[in-house]
Amino acid sequence: MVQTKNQVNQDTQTIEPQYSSTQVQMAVDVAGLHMKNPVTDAAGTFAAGREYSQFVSLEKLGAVTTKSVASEPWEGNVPPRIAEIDSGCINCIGVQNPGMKALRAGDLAWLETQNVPIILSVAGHSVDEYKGVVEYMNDDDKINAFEINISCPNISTGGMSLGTDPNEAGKCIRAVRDLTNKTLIVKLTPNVTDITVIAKACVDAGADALSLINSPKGMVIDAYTRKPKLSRVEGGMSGPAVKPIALRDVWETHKAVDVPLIGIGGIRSGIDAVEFMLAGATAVAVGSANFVNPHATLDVIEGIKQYCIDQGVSDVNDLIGGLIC
Amino acid sequence: MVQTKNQVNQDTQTIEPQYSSTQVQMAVDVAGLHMKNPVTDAAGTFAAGREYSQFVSLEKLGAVTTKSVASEPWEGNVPPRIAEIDSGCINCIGVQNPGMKALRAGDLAWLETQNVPIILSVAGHSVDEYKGVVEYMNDDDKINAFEINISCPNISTGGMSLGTDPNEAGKCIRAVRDLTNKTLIVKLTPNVTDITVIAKACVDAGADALSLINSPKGMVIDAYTRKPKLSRVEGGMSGPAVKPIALRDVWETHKAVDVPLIGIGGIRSGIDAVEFMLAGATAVAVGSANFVNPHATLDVIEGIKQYCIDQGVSDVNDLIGGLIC
Amino acid sequence: MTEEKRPKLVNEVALLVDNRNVGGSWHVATLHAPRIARTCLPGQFVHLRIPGMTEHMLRRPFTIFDADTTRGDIDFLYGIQGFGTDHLSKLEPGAAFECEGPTGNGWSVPEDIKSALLVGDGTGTAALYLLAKQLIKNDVKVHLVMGGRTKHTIMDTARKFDDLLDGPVDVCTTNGTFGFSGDCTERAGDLLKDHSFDYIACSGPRAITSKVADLAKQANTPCQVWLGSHMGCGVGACLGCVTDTTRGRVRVCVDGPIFDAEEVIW
Amino acid sequence: MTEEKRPKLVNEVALLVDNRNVGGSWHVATLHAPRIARTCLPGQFVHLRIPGMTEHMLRRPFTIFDADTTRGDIDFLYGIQGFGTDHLSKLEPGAAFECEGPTGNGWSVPEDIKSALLVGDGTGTAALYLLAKQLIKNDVKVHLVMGGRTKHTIMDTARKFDDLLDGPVDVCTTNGTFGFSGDCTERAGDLLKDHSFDYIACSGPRAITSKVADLAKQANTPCQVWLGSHMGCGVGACLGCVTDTTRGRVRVCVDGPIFDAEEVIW
Ligand SMILES: Cc1cc2nc3c(=O)[nH]c(=O)nc-3n(C[C@H](O)[C@H](O)[C@H](O)COP(=O)(O)OP(=O)(O)OC[C@H]3O[C@@H](n4cnc5c(N)ncnc54)[C@H](O)[C@@H]3O)c2cc1C
Ligand SMILES: Cc1cc2nc3c(=O)[nH]c(=O)nc-3n(C[C@H](O)[C@H](O)[C@H](O)COP(=O)(O)OP(=O)(O)OC[C@H]3O[C@@H](n4cnc5c(N)ncnc54)[C@H](O)[C@@H]3O)c2cc1C
Ligand SMILES: Cc1cc2nc3c(=O)[nH]c(=O)nc-3n(C[C@H](O)[C@H](O)[C@H](O)COP(=O)(O)O)c2cc1C
Ligand SMILES: Cc1cc2nc3c(=O)[nH]c(=O)nc-3n(C[C@H](O)[C@H](O)[C@H](O)COP(=O)(O)O)c2cc1C
Ligand code: FES
Ligand code: FES
Repeated sequence: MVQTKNQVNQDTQTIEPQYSSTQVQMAVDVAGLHMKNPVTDAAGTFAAGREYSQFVSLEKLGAVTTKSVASEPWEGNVPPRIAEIDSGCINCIGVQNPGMKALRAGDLAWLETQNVPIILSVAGHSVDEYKGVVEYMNDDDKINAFEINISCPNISTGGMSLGTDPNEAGKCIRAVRDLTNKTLIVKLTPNVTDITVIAKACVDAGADALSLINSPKGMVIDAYTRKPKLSRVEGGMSGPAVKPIALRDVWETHKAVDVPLIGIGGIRSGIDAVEFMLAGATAVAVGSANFVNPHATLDVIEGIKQYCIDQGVSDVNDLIGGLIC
Repeated sequence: MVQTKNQVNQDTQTIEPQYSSTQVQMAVDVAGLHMKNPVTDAAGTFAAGREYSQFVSLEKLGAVTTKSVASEPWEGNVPPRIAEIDSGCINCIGVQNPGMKALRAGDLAWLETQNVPIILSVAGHSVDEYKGVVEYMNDDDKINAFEINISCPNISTGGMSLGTDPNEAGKCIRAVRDLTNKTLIVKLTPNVTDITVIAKACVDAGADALSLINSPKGMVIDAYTRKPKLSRVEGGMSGPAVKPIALRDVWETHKAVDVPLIGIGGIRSGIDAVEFMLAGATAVAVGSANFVNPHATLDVIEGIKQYCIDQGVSDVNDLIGGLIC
Repeated sequence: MTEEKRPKLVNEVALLVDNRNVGGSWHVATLHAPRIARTCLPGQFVHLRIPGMTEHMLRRPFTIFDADTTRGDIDFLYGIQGFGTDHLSKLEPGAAFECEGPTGNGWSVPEDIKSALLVGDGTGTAALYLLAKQLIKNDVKVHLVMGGRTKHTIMDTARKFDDLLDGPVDVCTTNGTFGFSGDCTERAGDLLKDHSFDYIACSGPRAITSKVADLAKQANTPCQVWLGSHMGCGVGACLGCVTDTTRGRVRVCVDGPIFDAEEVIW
Repeated sequence: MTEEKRPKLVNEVALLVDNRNVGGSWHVATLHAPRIARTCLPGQFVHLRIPGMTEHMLRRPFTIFDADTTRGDIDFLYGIQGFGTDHLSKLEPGAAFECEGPTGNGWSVPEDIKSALLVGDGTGTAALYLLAKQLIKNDVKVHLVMGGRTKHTIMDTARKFDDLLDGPVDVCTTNGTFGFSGDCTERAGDLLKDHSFDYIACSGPRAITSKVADLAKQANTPCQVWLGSHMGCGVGACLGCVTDTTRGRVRVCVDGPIFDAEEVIW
């Protein structure tokens, strides 16, 4: 189903995506964040791009979204941290990250040489910690947007616990809004009764855009050892299994608020991405599909373009919210 | 992965599951509902058993759970009502049912001749409608338990809207509790921020047992027609894709309340069922797996038994809540 | 057809005997499914668990095109539509299917008719072959109109009908590459101006069957139609496949797929 | 091995050349993956997208057992563990894999050593073959201890090492059907009482590698161990595969899979 036209170099048998250059207007604007095409990676699946730059020219992406970073280093949860589920995977990484200072000195500095817009994903255990990161990073002109991750299912305080309460979420977003003029994206969790309530609270608090979804909570058990397959017992699900949940959340949120959305969840092909755009997303992020196919981001870009060519769509923006129902 | 030892009859090539009769104590008790093994079907996937009796001797099941029935006939949603998702399906049936009177006169009367415990699933748009069904059916001695479906994602009032609010849910369950001494099971939706809050409200209101999960909400889009694949736009997901969500909800609920649980969601093999029992379920229900494999219920029973034999478990009750973590 | 009189529904392991391309994306698959082959009625279908596509969980329904009771084989005619039919088209003889069937009600031809008009569109035409066979056996004069997009796809099927009906059938292609240029309802309409029939049967997409139902009504001729629907269980239990009729919202898989044109709410 | 000096990581289409059972559930698969075969270092692995199991989405990691630089082939040795390896064992020559590699750091043998003790358990022994080859080439005297459950499974692998090392290797089986009766750590312990080595390398489950690390510490000998982990990306991006070391919680896929025994926090 993936809309690639990978060409196998006969000499080397290495897969190098070769794409046509037919014209479709692919650029989108996420509340001031200008993306040359609607595709970024999903935070935490792509680190700061360095590893995948072995397979993908980062400058071809609409933006690179970094792994969430906190004010101090976090070591995350103990292994095992990842397991397979039907049509997806489940993880309890717990936002292991080197802390904002080490990130800035290291992989972020590298990424800033790559000629691609940067979305810095921000994690925290408390409002103060989120503020700390935004404050520290705000003077970095190479960062185009902050994505506030109030939706990680794998940490005990902050993260999802903040993102499931509209008051708490609002407080947090208002606090970081006051600190920055960069595009402020808030990443939402699907683990709520009504995602539009949180979405509205975040927009009211000053969010410029929303990204969704982070991982639905789940659990996997090994019947033979009688143990959970993840150290933290529960984890966050990702991959095609969660795509219908994500599409629905994007659609509901699209109807409820008036800011651009970044659609995330199980996207592995251009057609998947188009579905998210029809449901109301302005851009999309590719997550665990990268693990399966290291060129997934490029394949999604080309798949969208191919769909537009086939369907006579000259501007990708015409897809946004174009669902007929 | 399915633990069957189906024997293919050489003459007819028809699949007739042939199972060994090694001894494992398979009976479980769901708050007074005695089941000869922990397996029933999931409401709405098995009608009242008549159709699947062409493939399965119903008396081999722990119980038959009927399609949800309301006080009056409901015609449900317009087609298309079902579509495929990765590792599952999604539906917006909307509890089409002939109403309690026609059911009682027809398929229920038939089912009552089949020598199997009966769980009658009850739907409604309002507390009064739920009460109406329980009142009307309560004098039927062949019905062993009521399962109150306050979790259908595909109707506008009642159903899930009742099941996401602990006060509303409590009111509804208290009202039906007053009408019956039969085992009262409440079926919960996963579409909430914290399922244990609803679970506790239902137990406090008099529920004897809980069944979970009903279908997570989702949406599927056809990129080419730009239309949703379901008439109602959104629908309820089922199948292996939702199993990790269901396992997690069972585990959380098991830790939160002290009543028997019926685990539901993506079960297609004995091993799946064992995972649910380890997470705290006393019994399990097999839903959309029946669509794929009309003997799925029997295969699950035999798979559980085989697991017990292999693992030296002499009583299936020893599995309940046996997760090591 | 009342449910009681139907052949027993079974789930048999069927081996793929042949899977040949017959033009365009159309294929004819032959399955060794003796219990179904020996009992099925015209218009019934099978509900197939196609091997090797577990994440595409649901079974796929296909009309029984032809049945060889001696060998115990059934044929079905399919076009590549999405993942399942594409995957199916790549399977080789020996592949094992779980095959539920024979499913559905089949055609109910009025007694003592002398002539019948059968109208088929696309792969839907497959539902008319065993019907035509049965009608001929009963000395009913059969006129078949078959429609499709291009010559390429429908040639093989048209020939099979030619052989059965002992003469060229009426073929229509919307791109004009073969037979009448236009869709099969136009040709059927023309025919009905000059000829009268005792029974009309139509199988194809709803856009086609509804037009033929109209034509039949105008001609005051008893008409039955085949209706498709997205299916879950295929046995009548899930209520996924319903369609609206004067009898209410009924299941296509077991209350259909054949309906009296008059009872359908279009 | 610093990342900069490593061979380039590629994702190449690799065709299955051979897939033979070598006893019990063990198989040796040969993939035509020339870019990887010609550049890989001992101890590196490939991250394979196994065809035909899309709902089992993740890639599977396998150590490069042997590499034929002339043909451009790599071998890996695997046991059937779960769905993926079972499915893999049924694939036939010609099957096409997306094969990422060569991945990981590989062994870092101290310079100027004269003798080395290699201890392998189960399929983990595969990680020692290219290492042994390299050591022999550098005139290092290599002693291999290989452990497994039964004669049946390990015979073929033991013979391959016999051929390479030009003499019978120390084989241990826990069920006593072949060689020493017991696990490979017992045999290694016995050896270390009487002999000294300049370097110890161990590959196998953590229960084995941790014991050998202990033995090495007692013998005051430099030791490296191979560590496994459940992987997501296999390229260092997801942080799924970490293990605790004195350097912190590091990634097994790119910071390992080979670690100095001393830095591992067991
Ligand atoms: C009673 C009946 C008999 C049929 N007989 C034939 C036949 O003889 N030849 C033939 O070519 N086709 C027939 N069809 C249609 C055929 O079932 C679909 O083309 C096929 O299921 C598509 O599967 P897919 O995986 O290729 O498509 P996908 O779009 O990938 O399928 C996804 C899901 O949608 C369902 N679906 C998709 N298209 C249809 C459709 N048109 N009708 C019903 N369900 C659909 C599939 O069954 C599956 O559940 C019949 C349908 C019905 C209901
Ligand atoms: C660097 C590395 C090299 C390896 N080399 C070899 C080798 O040469 N030969 C060999 O037989 N095995 C090797 N393994 C283990 C091998 O990867 C697993 O046996 C295999 O992934 C199991 O897949 P499955 O689908 O059969 O099992 P399943 O249990 O169905 O797999 C489900 C998931 O768990 C993961 N998983 C399961 N078992 C393991 C395991 N033991 N280690 C890591 N991940 C696991 C799978 O990769 C998959 O993501 C290696 C593992 C690592 C990390
Ligand atoms: C291994 C892994 C690590 C992740 N880490 C983060 C993170 O640090 N911050 C974040 O906002 N989301 C994180 N996510 C969630 C993803 O960004 C994404 O929302 C989710 O995986 C769904 O998308 P997918 O189905 O395309 O993977 C992580 C997901 C995975 C699989
Ligand atoms: C077609 C269909 C119809 C359903 N109808 C009902 C229903 O009437 N009442 C109910 O409580 N649940 C209903 N459900 C939900 C199932 O009982 C079950 O909770 C859900 O499908 C998850 O289980 P599964 O993954 O095993 O299918 C229905 C599910 C499906 C797929
Ligand atoms: S497909 Fe389930 S009732 Fe027809
Ligand atoms: S597997 Fe992703 S970092 Fe190692």
